[in-house]
Amino acid sequence: MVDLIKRAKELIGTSAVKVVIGYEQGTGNKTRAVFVEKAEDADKLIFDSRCVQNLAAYVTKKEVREKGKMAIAATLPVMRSIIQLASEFQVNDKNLLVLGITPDSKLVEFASLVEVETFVHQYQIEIDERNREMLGKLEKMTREERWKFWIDELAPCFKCYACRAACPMCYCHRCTVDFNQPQWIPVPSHELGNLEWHLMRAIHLTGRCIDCDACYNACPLSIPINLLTKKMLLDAKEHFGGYQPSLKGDHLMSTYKPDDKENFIQ
Amino acid sequence: MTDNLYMPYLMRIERITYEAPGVKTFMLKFVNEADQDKFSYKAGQFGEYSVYGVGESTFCIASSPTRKGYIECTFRQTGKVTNALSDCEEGSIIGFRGPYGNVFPIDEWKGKNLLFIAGGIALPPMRCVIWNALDMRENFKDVTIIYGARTVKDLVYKDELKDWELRKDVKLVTTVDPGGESPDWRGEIGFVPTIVEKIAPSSKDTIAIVCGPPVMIKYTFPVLAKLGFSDNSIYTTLENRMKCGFGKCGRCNVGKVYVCKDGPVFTLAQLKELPDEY
Amino acid sequence: MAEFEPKIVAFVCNWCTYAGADLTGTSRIKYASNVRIVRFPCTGRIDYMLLLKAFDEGADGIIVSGCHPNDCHYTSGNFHARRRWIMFRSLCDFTGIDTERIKFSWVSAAEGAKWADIVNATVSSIRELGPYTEYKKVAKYPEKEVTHG
Amino acid sequence: MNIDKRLVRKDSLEKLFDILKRNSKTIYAPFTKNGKTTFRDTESFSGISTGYIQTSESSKDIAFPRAEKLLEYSKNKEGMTVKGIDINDIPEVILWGVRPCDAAGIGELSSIFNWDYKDEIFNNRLSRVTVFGFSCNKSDEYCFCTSVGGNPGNTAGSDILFTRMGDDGDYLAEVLTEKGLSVVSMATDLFEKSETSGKEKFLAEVQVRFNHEEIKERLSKYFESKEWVEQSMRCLGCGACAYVCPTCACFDIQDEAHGRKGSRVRCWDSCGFSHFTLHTSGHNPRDVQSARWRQRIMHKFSYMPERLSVYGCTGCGRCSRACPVDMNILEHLISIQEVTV
Repeated sequence: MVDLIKRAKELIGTSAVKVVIGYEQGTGNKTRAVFVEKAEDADKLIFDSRCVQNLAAYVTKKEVREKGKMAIAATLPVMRSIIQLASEFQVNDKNLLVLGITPDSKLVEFASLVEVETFVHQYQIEIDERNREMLGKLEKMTREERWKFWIDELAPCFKCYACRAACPMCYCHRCTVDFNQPQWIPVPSHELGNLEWHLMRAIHLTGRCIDCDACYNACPLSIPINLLTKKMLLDAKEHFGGYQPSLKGDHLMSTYKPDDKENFIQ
Repeated sequence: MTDNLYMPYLMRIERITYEAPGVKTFMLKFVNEADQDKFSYKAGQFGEYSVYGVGESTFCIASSPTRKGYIECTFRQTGKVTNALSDCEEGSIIGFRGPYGNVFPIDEWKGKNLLFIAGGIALPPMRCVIWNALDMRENFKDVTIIYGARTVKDLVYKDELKDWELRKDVKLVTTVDPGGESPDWRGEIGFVPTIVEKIAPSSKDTIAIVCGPPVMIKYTFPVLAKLGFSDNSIYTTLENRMKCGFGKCGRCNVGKVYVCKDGPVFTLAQLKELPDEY
Repeated sequence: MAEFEPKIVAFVCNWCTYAGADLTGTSRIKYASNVRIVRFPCTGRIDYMLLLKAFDEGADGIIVSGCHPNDCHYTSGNFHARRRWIMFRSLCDFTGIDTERIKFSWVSAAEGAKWADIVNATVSSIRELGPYTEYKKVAKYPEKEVTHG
Repeated sequence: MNIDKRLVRKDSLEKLFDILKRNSKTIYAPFTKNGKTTFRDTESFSGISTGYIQTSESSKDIAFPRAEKLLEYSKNKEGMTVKGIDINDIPEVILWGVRPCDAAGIGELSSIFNWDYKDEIFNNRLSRVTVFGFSCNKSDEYCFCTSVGGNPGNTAGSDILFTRMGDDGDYLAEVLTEKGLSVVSMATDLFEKSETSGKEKFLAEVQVRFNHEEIKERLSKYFESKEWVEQSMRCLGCGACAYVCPTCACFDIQDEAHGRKGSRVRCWDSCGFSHFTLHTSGHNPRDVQSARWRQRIMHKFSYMPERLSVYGCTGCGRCSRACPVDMNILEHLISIQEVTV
């Protein structure tokens, strides 16, 4: 991606930013994050369809932030994450510059997060066909079958928390699972510990998850935990008319409408 | 049962002493007398104390091995387990595994002067060796204890401090941080390193045992060096996070050293060999 | 075997439902005694994790109840709670947690009779469903019940 | 014990499986789900995966479970009853389809659990495991067993090592221990006497990529290197590498209570987590990711060899395969070897 390399060199050359977060060639056919701090290192930057890791996970990482102003090569999911993070006061125009990569792989630089937001809002968050099918299959099951499905799927989970680490929204310095007074979630990875951890994760991401699949891609055992957040996303859409990350910060789960509809409260 | 390294002894809390805000001392006795007979330890060692259903926590044995039949521990209420311990009453049963770790080489110190320097809640790990030394007092020359805390209230073992003060064979200097004194405070006012510098104990034939919060230790070592203490004559005891207590769980690993196995007692010379990860 | 007596935990707000339950008592309305009430300042404070903890600790059913919409002592706590319940319930349903065992209701301080009805209805429906063995199995809840004494 | 070499026909493996099952043996074998291969309690031979280069998870779970009960307690009016786990309850297990690098990891785990204090819970579990190793005939860019003293046909840790002779060939079975022999005695017909030797030509080729002695030597002077910061910048601090590792043994001890009863559980932990070393006071001896990454490498390639005389790595390459951000341990070790201190 020649444009990106050129722009990264300029930005670093003029000290407009201290670090450019982008992708480089990794092992074999993998790509991975790279932190470009010297203009000559910008040549490492690449971009192609393999670059799916959500780099927004790094903009809240202490060691990266300490470098100074960041620029980030951001695909659509990354931009969505950044807007959500900005609405939660984790990033702002002062510490982050977005080098957007459009769905047709063109570089667009945004002067401010407001422009990023405008760009992001052109696109709806859509759940792909394969996952829609999977969700449909689950919905057709009986409750008991679904329970068995999830207990089985979550059984291999050993709680490495790669899903949490890879998620840009899981930036809490101290996660609920790390609290021990009280001990909300059992620490060991047994059926209960795994179930409660993943339920907790899904709830905490409701209205914040932008469906980038970073959690699923990070899972070393490929457990389909992204189905949980996808379901939350769809149901939120059904009940509250959907959501888009927005700088206004009216987060789905920290707001309400007096006429929210439900049919189960007696 | 002996095969299970993780099986604690059952201990009954015989007496609870309130030491300072949030700080308590438990006197513990073995529920099974047979355990008591098997059990022995030396000054400097530590154990894993547990409240069943809550978890285990690591602290030193604060009583001297010369006092038989019980052990004591002193802890500050800070985390999950120490909070639960703090809720225990006299008569409650808790778990104890140990003793673990190395010891203060008190026999090697015979014939020398002893200088104890402690800050805040770090007097307990030193109390075992202080009493151990005082119970064989004739083996040592001068014994000096410099102890400081943030405020007068935060001084622990207040009764024992009085004892030591009255003893002719112990020189006790207590100090509190500036602003921490009470109207009737007769001790020193100032940070521990400053007071050490002021008292200026002789380094000749003297072993210094230092224990306290990291910042106190950091500023005390240079003072001791200035007074002529060699790195081999300064001892301290480290407190790293631990789970197992016997070199398996990996938490207290600093360089190639396991604090639970190779420590907790180190000389300054040994500390200088370690990476700064404690 | 003795008839199954469901264990039910009720999470209620201080201002409406707790007062309502109080009224049930002072009005001498008799109702099922299977419920252990946990009082909260507001339904907005009733974290979904608490409901899961109740199941962990052997509850067979749960009642969550607070002020009617627009009656919240803190203006909007129950509106916030309602949103969360909607999402939590849909997550429970999706993961196969039995939503029949979690009853939500609005009970005001004046509705002593309604509280009795809710409790009675919940107890009888949970009695029909039987003990929540699915969750207890996962939680490794001791088979022999632990008695406090 | 002398190595006893036998020939096992390719279609005899299934017969062996059935005989073991008839003798009511529990068999853990590789099983693929969601595209990932892990060890599972397996009832049928047809479900066993083959053709994997490496299972996604190591087999250490069998001897060192991710969560295991250490003791149970109950409080009552008279006081307290505490019962340690009964080691006789630990089931006998056959581990089927273990790669040599995993089998070698068992020895390294054992060194950790037996230097100084002997962890009898671990030892008893291990003593009840019979390991069926399967040599590797394929490898990938992550494999580096030969750089840490192993090889694709390494017998260390296996009770019987099977090497397939050719893509569709029969198996050479090396019976290595008494435990292995007792399996053979259950199915003597299937283990034919054999003069076959020279399994090497059927093994995968894994090049030596670095010299571990040299790495150890260099690491002792490498603590302050800036390289750690650079390498770990993209590390997100999850525990995937530690949890898939056949030799990582760090653990946590947790109490789990239900009313007046409960248990104490040992469960896996990882030095990569920021809370691993966090003191209650708030002080954290390793408070940046670079220090934690350094600990991982140093522990495996410097501290363990110095203290326990074994390396904490068998070159299975799992951590690199599992890493969500492509932290490639081999690449980093090579760079440590190349960088001038």
